[in-house]
Amino acid sequence: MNGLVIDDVSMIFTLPDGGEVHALQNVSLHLEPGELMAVLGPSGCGKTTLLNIIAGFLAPTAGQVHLNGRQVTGPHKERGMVFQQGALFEWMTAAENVGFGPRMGGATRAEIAAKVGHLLDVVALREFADEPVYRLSGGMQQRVALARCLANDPDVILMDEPLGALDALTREKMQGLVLKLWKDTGKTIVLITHSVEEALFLGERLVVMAPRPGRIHKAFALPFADQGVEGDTRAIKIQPDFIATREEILTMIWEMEEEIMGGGNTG
Amino acid sequence: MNGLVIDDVSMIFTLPDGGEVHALQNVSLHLEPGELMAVLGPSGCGKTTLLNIIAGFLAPTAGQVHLNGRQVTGPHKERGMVFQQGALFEWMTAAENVGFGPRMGGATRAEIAAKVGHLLDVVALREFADEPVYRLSGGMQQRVALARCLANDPDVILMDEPLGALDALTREKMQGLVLKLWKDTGKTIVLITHSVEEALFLGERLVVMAPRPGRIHKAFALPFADQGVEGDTRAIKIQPDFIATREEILTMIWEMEEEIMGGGNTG
Amino acid sequence: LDKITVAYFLEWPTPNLVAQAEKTYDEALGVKVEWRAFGNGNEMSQAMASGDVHIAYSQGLVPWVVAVSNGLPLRLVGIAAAYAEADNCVVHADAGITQANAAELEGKRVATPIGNVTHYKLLRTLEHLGVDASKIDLVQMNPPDAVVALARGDVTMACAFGGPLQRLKEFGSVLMTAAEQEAIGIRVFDVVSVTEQFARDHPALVRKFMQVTDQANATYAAAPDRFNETIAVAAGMELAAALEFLETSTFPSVEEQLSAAWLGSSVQAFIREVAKFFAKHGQLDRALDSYEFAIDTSFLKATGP
Amino acid sequence: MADRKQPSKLAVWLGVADNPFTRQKTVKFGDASAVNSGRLWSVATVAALLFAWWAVTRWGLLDPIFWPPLDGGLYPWDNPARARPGVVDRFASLVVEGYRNVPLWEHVWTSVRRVLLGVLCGALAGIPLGFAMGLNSVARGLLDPVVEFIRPIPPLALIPLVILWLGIDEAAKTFLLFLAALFIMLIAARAGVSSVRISKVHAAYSLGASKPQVLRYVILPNALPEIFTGLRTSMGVCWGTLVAAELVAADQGVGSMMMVAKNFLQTDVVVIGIILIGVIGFTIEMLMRALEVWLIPWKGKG
Amino acid sequence: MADRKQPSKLAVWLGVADNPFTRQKTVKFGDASAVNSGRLWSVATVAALLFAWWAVTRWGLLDPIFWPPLDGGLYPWDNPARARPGVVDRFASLVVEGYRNVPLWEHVWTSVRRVLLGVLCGALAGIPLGFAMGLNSVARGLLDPVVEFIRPIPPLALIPLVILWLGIDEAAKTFLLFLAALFIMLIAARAGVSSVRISKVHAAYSLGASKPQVLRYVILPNALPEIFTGLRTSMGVCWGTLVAAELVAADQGVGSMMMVAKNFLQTDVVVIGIILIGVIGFTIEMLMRALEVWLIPWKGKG
Ligand SMILES: Nc1ncnc2c1ncn2[C@@H]1O[C@H](COP(=O)(O)OP(=O)(O)OP(=O)(O)O)[C@@H](O)[C@H]1O
Ligand SMILES: Nc1ncnc2c1ncn2[C@@H]1O[C@H](COP(=O)(O)OP(=O)(O)OP(=O)(O)O)[C@@H](O)[C@H]1O
Ligand SMILES: [Mg+2]
Ligand SMILES: [Mg+2]
Repeated sequence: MNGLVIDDVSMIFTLPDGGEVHALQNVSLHLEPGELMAVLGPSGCGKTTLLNIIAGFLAPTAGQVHLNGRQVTGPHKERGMVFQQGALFEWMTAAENVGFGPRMGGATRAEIAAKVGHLLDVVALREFADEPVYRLSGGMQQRVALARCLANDPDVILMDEPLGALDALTREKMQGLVLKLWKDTGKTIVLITHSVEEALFLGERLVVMAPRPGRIHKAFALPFADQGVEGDTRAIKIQPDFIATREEILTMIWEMEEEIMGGGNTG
Repeated sequence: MNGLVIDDVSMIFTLPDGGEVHALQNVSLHLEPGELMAVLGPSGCGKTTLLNIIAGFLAPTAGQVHLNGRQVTGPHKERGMVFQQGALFEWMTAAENVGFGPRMGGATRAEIAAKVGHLLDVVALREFADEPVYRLSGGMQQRVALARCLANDPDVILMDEPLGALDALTREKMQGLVLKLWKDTGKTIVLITHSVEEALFLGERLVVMAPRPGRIHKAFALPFADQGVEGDTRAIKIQPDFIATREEILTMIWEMEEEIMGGGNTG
Repeated sequence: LDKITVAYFLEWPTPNLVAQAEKTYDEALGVKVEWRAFGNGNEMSQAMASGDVHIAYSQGLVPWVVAVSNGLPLRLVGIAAAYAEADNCVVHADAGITQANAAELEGKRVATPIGNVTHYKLLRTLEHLGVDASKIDLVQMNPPDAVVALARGDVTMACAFGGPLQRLKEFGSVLMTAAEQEAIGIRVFDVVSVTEQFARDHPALVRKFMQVTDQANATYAAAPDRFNETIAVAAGMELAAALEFLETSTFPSVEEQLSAAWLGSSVQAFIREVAKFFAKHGQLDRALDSYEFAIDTSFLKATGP
Repeated sequence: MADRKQPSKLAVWLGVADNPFTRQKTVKFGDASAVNSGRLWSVATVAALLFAWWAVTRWGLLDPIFWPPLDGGLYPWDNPARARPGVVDRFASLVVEGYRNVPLWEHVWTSVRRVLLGVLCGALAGIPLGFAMGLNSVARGLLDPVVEFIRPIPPLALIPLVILWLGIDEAAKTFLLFLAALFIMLIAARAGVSSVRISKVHAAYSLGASKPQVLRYVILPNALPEIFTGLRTSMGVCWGTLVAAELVAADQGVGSMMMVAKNFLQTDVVVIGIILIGVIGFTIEMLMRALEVWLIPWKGKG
Repeated sequence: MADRKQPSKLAVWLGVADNPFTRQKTVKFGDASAVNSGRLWSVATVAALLFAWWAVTRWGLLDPIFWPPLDGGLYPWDNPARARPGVVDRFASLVVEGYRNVPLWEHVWTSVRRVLLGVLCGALAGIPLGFAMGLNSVARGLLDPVVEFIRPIPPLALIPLVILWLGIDEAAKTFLLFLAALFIMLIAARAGVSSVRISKVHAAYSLGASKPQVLRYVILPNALPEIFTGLRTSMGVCWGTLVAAELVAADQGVGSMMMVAKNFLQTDVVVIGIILIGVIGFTIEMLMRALEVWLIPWKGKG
């Protein structure tokens, strides 16, 4: 089967005191190549765990993940990652960060330079190529992280709250970039976010997860991502449809939280 | 003159290399007692500087601040602060944190206990009174910070991105709490935020600042805060008015950023 | 004053160790006498400068000279022991160096406690044998360490005193025997020194100390076999090693000490010689013209039998 | 992959089985937290060392001067003059009879007492000075040259002067240990003041606290973790300086015992001393760590 | 409040005027970054100490045995026996003539060389071992008991054994310094591995890096700041251990010079030695700090 297949994955963490945390329970998903799935859910519902399993950093207690028919057993460059922050190599320049994947793969200098130049153009950071990344602003750093991930031309891009540490405005701009890159490259993308708006705006599909045990609560198919590429980002966000879905999901999470976790524990 | 009067305040930081940063230029504002003013603006426009001057932590290079006719020359308990995070005393329990102000003021044990009990009820944390604060979640910590600030019954409450570190949902719940407290206590509040939505939702007045030099770009009078107390938080946020104003301000900031700072520098 | 502190050496078997062990000193002086072990005589000087140590029993002459030349208020009040045989330099057996080819020591490494009698003897011996001392790599080592260094062959020659010297002899032979050294006028003896202030404030205690010491020497001389065991244990040595030291050392009586052979005149002359010698070798900034002011035989004289 | 069987506690402790935390991780190289304890190998190392010690003396492979036999009875060398009591016997005799008429526990206690006293004095002087440097410009100016220039001087270098000034009694030893602890405590306290998040101080002032109250209720508790780390470090450093301090004039203490034993080539006593020093140092460190968890539970949680 | 006049650079340096950073702050007590340097007081302290030194000898208030006169010419005591060359003259003579036929710079260079060699050896052994402990469970198991038990043993305590094993040559001294540096470097390297943010390692693997590549391109550069801190610490500690190491057999080196001078009660040489050790220690520390800023600009910016 082509695409990313998550097949009845469960994950139980054993705590040092012998207790168990059911971080994921019987999660099954199927992403066709080129789909963008947003994952939403309250803190501790297993979003990061799910992503780590797909990336191959964690072995699930039960179930398997397959990508294009091959079982996932560890990290591989076919599955790229974009982390929230702090995953850039601060001892390298922006260009060196972007060129890291090809360099590890044994590409020649010229190949690397060409690829890096192109990708820095894509994320509009050409002029900052030789800056050490720690001198860049948060938004610029995340653009470097995106470019670094793309440099290896992965089949799937996994993003764990990639825009979570940015301020509201920068975040909005970056959403446009992510959308554009998705359309341009046709990658399969799994995007985890805390922001309902972001999930709605970016996701082609939206999965809402619930905690204890971590599981899929509800899944939506969304129309907004397709519009985003052409129109202005903000134009979409004020559509009545967008607002209605946003409200529906917010209410759902809100209620889910209150029901499952009780008011006091989550505020 | 009653209320908080910010009179032609300028702030110039001298850098170690002799350069100068005009963090604030001729900022004048007047808040009547009981007003809630939200301050919005891109990173580095002097929001925190302004708040620090009102709080009395910084002396402005020019201009003065008066509260109820008395000039501000240093911190005082008439002006309470709520910081983004990490300003709680982690070596104390929630109750001890809340009781800190009265205790410093020499209140008796019984007085402190009564006040703390009441305030913990207000922020719905009674049962966590004896927990050390580092065991509480981010949202609960901010509620403790609010209660601690209220314990001294200040005339003005200054908040510097008080909800900035919370996740989207917790944040939304906290917005309701802030609004409720404002209505119940009738305090003058200055609230700094990065989130346009939050500024619109909470602010009775909204000031948008622009950077380099830090200055007031535009001021609005808003209707939403008044509605928020009765209705559901989310009900307001989907009003067409709300959405329209939100868009207006977002566009304004977006353009301001692009015009002043250039695209590359801020993404 | 409820306690006085006396500095002494371990592995230095003197007859008065019996008195030390049997607390004769404490009884006679009427105060608690605390004995503290030191590594070399210079450390005794430093401790006396601070006022913590009142009496140094068996301080080497050279450390005493160094101290007095540098202005430390120490007073020589008696002679503790003469022990030419118990202080010497041993050449490693593999080096093949004897007096005849002693010049081969130049460029080699030699261990000695610097600023001690041993050091003085070494320099005098080398001078006598026509060796240029400045061409020798002289390293400061206290006797126990020197044993290890020679045993391992890290040094070609090691100089030491007391118990460690006997262990040194396991690994080589002496460069020059004690008799040969005495023949060229090298004397080796330890003194009893006290701080000036102690001598001034508590002359009676000093006198009694000298008295007990003299008695201990006399008692031992009368029947050495009775005490050898006690002394060896107190010194922390094997009986045989202690015996060797005791048999080859002399512990002059009060009368002998006051005679011309010792404090009558010859010690004073020898002291000046030592001081000049070290000054010439640049170890002392200057030798005093006279050391008489620091020698006080009044306590000995007051020690009636 | 679906293996839900739990490894036994022993296997996890020994590090032969993955612990609950690490077992699900596929990427272990580079993830220090996923590396097992490997304690089986520790046990093996210790056992092998002990066996080697026993073996070299059993078969006379090592001159006892260089390393003492574990058991003298196992030591039938042809040269009886070089036979030694063996570390085990010697240890027994040290416990029962003592060394140089002083019981072993008294040597140990003397040393520990000196270290505790030195650290205590260092803390009593260093913490207020460090606070003063962090809070006041005059104090900072006055103390800066002292701290910057005297600190790099190792206490051992001061021994000649310290003997001249303070003699050979406890005062000299305590002074050396005090010096070793002083600068560590001073710098720790100063760092403690600097580490206060300024928003905490601002919050306190805004809540009406006075300067002494800010010092007492904000700066002091906030600096406690750093101060405690300082205490832990100075315990370690003082324990290291102890041997130097006890060089001064050998009387009592583990260091003195070793120095005297060295002079008599009693390698067995030296080795016992080294092991004692290692064990006590290790114990102190463990006690301090436990104390820290107990006293300052909020450490690193601000 | 509206005073825009800039204080002079000198005034700011001296700490008598607020610097650009602190001048606008109203809350200074509790804000360590707002405390001025107070350097005027430092200058005053140093001047006062020098004056006191000059004065006590000028008016004969202190016995030169306890503290040497600054200038012998200023020292007309009634007892000419106690006249001394003075530290200044002595220093000149040490520079020109040397001590015990060895020029002063050679003593200094010998000591510095020993420290550098010790630290180098410690780093060469400690860094790979520390990495191994952070990356591999067998290495961790094998080395853990060694690290935990041998580390608390001060090098000085090992001197008797080291002399037995390695003699009194450079090998013994280097070994002592090596030991002092080894554990610091090992722990620093291990901490360096542990400090790698796991997301960096994950990112590297996801980008197709192999284990050696992760080690080379991620773990090593990420551990560099910690390793450098380790180097800085071990320089300091080795400098402190140097005097102990040069005790072994005093021939050359600042520590040896002091030990010999001590035997001749040449307090002036001892004091010069102490000052030299302080100055060199301070210089090394400053050089290392500068080097760190230059070599690892990204420190603390991950
Ligand atoms: N290594 C681990 N050992 C034990 N429990 C773990 C481990 N990793 C995660 N958990 C638990 O698994 C659950 C899911 O964690 P996860 O990090 O996947 O949540 P999340 O949805 O990413 O939360 P957040 O939104 O806060 O990032 C949580 O209860 C967490 O405490
Ligand atoms: N102590 C200081 N010294 C020098 N410059 C300063 C200082 N504090 C602030 N600035 C500068 O003043 C300007 C305003 O800073 P301020 O922190 O008030 O911005 P802000 O609006 O709070 O930004 P943010 O949204 O990122 O918190 C910035 O350019 C900043 O670099
Ligand atoms: Mg997560
Ligand atoms: Mg700010």
